[in-house]
Amino acid sequence: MNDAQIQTSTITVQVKFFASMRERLGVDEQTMTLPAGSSITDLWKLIAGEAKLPANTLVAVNLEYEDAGHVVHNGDEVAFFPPVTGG
Amino acid sequence: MNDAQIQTSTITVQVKFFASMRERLGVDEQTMTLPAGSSITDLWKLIAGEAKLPANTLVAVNLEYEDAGHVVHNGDEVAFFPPVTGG
Amino acid sequence: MYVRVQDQPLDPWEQMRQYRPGDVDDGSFGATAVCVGTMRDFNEGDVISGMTLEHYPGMTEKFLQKIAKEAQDHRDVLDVLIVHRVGELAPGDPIVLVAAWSAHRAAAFEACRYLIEQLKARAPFWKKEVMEAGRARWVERNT
Amino acid sequence: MYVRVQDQPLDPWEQMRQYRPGDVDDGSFGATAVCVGTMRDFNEGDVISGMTLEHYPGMTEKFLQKIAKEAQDHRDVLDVLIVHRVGELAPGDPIVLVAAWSAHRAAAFEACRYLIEQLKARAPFWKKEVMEAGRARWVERNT
Repeated sequence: MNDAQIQTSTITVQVKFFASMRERLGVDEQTMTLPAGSSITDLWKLIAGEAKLPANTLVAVNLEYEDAGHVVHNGDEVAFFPPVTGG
Repeated sequence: MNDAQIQTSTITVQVKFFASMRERLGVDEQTMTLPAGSSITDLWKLIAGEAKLPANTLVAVNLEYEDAGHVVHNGDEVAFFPPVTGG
Repeated sequence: MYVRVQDQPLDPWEQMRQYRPGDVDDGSFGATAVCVGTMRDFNEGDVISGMTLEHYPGMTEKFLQKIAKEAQDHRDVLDVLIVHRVGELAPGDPIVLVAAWSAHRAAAFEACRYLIEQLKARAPFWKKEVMEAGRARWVERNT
Repeated sequence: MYVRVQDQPLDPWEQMRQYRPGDVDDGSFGATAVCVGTMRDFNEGDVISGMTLEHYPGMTEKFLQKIAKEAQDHRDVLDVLIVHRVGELAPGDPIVLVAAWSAHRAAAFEACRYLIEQLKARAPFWKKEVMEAGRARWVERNT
């Protein structure tokens, strides 16, 4: 039961960074383990040690835009990036 | 002086017809002589024997749109045509 | 600025590929907006097999030059182009190409829209449609 | 419907010349609206000599597919196309091509405008500009 409890109480997500955020953090992709039930804000705290996401930062989970309060799940791909400038 | 009076009291215009109007009248272009001071409405009366221009008829004088009350001058090119349907 | 009425087939994309916006260097425009009108094979519930496009030589070109100049004089518009077919057309044939170049897409879209709306409302062109069984009629309403 | 992100040079008019609107016969559309975005050689008062366009592989394509489907599901829109460059660009290089086919020009214009506005506001692309003397900066504002 102890093993099962550990398996369900932590999750692993794949985190990606793009453009100026990738350059600032010096990393493009990393695997992170965090408590089940964590939100995007919680994940960001673990990454950057900061309480708040930088202004205008966009977040996508599994290739769809999500808000900072969105809860991540095991196996999710989470991406942080600055405002988009295509077209 | 009589010759001069005749010259100034009548004018000659070149009249063109396009599209359905050309087909209906059976003529594409004709030279017409009419009293000086005549309007487009007067010219139309001379052409068709009708008092009024058919609804929606457009008129151009020297390649610019004009209203039926516009006075024509010697040497003008006057065109009558139906609503335009280009593009 | 380029305005042309032609009885030769119009290949809009080849025309765009070849056209160099006048007095405009390649890096100065951020947006190009284009509209192409194509002959359809149906109109007012009838199958259309062919079309004759008549125009008023002289006045048509003058009118197109006028609206091209109006569009180009608008703030931010760098260049405009209008090419219009006349003569015999078949379904699928391009009828008209209008294009506008600008530093910004809003101005390019607006100029392009202005040109096609003015052209359809006021440029002296007339369509005669040939329907199946050879009947022909002048198009009355231009939508 | 055709959506493509490519690191190869984009020739918008050649692309349009080659594209056959899907499931649409030549005589069924009356209007094609097109917008091309081109790299400019100036931005925010600086001369720009080059650009790198980064994207989010997977998400970018998915987002473009989504807006293409939204535009095409609109009444009267028959087909849409989006092609966007990534990688290294020089001034004058086309960045994006969007196109919409419809029976009527209003729907074609609106679909084209919808696609480019949605793309610019939300599609995950990022521009890094190279200025004279080799300085580089990420574009912050997209107008």
